Amino acid sequence: MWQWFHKLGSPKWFFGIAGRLIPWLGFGALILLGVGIVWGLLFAPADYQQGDSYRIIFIHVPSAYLGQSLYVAMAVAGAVGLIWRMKMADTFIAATAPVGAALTFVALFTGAVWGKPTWGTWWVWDARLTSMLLLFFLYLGVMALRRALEDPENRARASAILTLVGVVNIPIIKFSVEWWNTLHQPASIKMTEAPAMPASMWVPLLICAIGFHLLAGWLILMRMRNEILYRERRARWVRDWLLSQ
Amino acid sequence: MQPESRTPVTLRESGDGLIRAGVTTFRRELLIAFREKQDVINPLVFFVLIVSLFPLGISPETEFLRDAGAGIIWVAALLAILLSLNMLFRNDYADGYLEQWVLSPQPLAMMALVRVSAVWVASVVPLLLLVPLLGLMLHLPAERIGVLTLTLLMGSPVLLLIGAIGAALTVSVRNSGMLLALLMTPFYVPVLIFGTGAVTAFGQGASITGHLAILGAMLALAIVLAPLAIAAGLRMSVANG
Amino acid sequence: MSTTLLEARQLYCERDDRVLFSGLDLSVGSGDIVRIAGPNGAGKTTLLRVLAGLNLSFEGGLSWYGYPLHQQRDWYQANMLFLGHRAGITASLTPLENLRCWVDMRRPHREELLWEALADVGLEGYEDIPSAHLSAGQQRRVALARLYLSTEPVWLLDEAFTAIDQGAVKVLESLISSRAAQGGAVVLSTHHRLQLDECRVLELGGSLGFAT
Amino acid sequence: MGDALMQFDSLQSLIAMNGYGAYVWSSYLVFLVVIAALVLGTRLQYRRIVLDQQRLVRIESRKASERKPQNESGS
Repeated sequence: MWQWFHKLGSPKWFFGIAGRLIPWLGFGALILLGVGIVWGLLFAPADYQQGDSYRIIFIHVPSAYLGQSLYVAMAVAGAVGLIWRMKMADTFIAATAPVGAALTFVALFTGAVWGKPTWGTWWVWDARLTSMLLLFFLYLGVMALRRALEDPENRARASAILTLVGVVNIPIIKFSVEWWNTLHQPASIKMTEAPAMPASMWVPLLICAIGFHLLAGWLILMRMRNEILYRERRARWVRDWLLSQ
Repeated sequence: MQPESRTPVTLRESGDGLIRAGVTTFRRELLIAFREKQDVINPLVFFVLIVSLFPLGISPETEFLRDAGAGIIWVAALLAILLSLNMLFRNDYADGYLEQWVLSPQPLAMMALVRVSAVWVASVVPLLLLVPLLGLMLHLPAERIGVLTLTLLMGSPVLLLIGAIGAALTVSVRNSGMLLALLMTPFYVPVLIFGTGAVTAFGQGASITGHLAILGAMLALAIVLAPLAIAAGLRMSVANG
Repeated sequence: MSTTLLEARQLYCERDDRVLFSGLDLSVGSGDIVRIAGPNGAGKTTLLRVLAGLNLSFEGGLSWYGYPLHQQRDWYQANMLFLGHRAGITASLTPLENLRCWVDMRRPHREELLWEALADVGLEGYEDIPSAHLSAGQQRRVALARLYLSTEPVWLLDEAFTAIDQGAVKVLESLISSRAAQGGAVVLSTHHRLQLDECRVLELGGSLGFAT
Repeated sequence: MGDALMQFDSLQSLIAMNGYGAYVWSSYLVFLVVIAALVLGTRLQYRRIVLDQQRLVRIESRKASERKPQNESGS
């Protein structure tokens, strides 16, 4: 049983599949993001309260959402890697960490900038922004730990353990930060929930969200192929493939 | 005198005497802490030092210190624990005892829990004994110091257990002091929030049972889950020596 | 045929881009002594750590007493003694305390056995001074004292004869042969020329590693 | 596009965006910069791997050719 699972995650097979998927993801992301962003920036009506500053939502919400779901995906890959010892799981973590960190950073930056016109300060200790800041530290932690451990096997196991510990703590952190926020935050400055959005607003948001997912998939698969080329560089098929490039 | 092995070869079912092994690990940790007093004293001095920085750095007025006192002491305790965590497994890893300990026929997660609780008794309890003194230094009213000590009593084991996961993961990394702090501090936020939250709520006359209940829940979660991660981290660090 | 205690099937292990061994089969039964030979860096230590269950990054099967080893970890570790490069002696504890901590984790013991074991390795008078004051050779002897106390049938000794003087070498050799004679099994790696006749040699590095 | 029609009549009003332009455009700029950095990083990573591999092959082929002239002396 163990051997069969190990074969399933064979790098060569995954390398081929990813190779075929990447162009589709790339163009899909390009088209959807193009349409979504243009629609959101130019055609969606201004928000009656916040005016045009809400247009930042079209990249803030998708990147915040992805930043979090990518960390959960890394934890799932970590669990698979630990239980079934599958090398591909660690390749996924190695490829996803930087992408997740970058998207969380985008969410943080856009959230802060969005706060300026709305509440007059560059950084608001709002529950969601603070949780995102801590999530960003979790990503940096995983990447720092991976860089500190030279042995690939140790690096794989350590980052799997750390992401699992992290994913258990994310709901706890969110809960406590939310509770802390209600304690210290006068109600008026609370970051409004996404206002009930008319179709002309949430349709572009949905398109952007899907576009972001394709973009993340595109980046991650490309980085995974790089990881595979590096890890399997002694294999015959890698050598032939690289020399044919 | 034919150097015959003292004891005959016996095929044992599996490691029995979990209690004996636990007591041995606990006593050994206390013995080492007693012998290497410096490793216990340093975090204490660091704790007092950090607390005394705040009045110097911000303002010595009673009014400010009374409000910020609990938070200052909590953050200082958190940093002192992070400091002492770095050496938790390091010496045993260096001299090779860690692999013997991992290879002993006992459930490693249980042994890890015993060991962390021994370290809690040896180096964190002295920290807690200092809290009333520092509370007075920061002009905290007596009852609030009581609540503060209670929250630290419940929170510090959580800090130690979670931090020990980071210590186990980074024991084979050379200068891992900063890395350990970077890895584990985000996980300290919930404990810090509810620890200081309880004290501020008490200050405003509100009931603190809710906060203590949540701290208790975090403690229970840490006691159950953290040793599993610590054991996995140790097995990983010891793998290729 | 003696009961096989420890068995490895088709072991494959690579480290930083070098295949240390592949397709390695090794069967160690009671009464066997196996010496792992090979140039430095051929993977002797790695193989021993794989057999000890410490190193998990390998492929292939390991079984203890016929059962897959990763399912019988506690049972295997109760019957196996591993002596690595580092003696595993805590500097701030005395030799006596070091031995007591090691044995207590495994089984009940009688106190005088500790004193006798330390005497056997020639450490009378050093029993209760902190190990920090002992020389590396003496600390190594404290680790060897464990062999006297050991009831474990399987011994895995990595570089067993390093940093010990001529007298201790004789002692260790007789200990190893007596352990095998009592039905135990010893797998060791050493550069020292071993005077044990009935020992098999497993060559690593270069040729395909299998028990000659 | 439902009731969504072009909100801004001129380029200037698009950039100004009723005073919010700085915030909106800086956010999108940072987004583009971060994504570009990611793509660039991935590309560089790939190129470095290809170069390493080609160098590896060159070294090995040179070593193999050196060994060929003297008689084969065992692997």
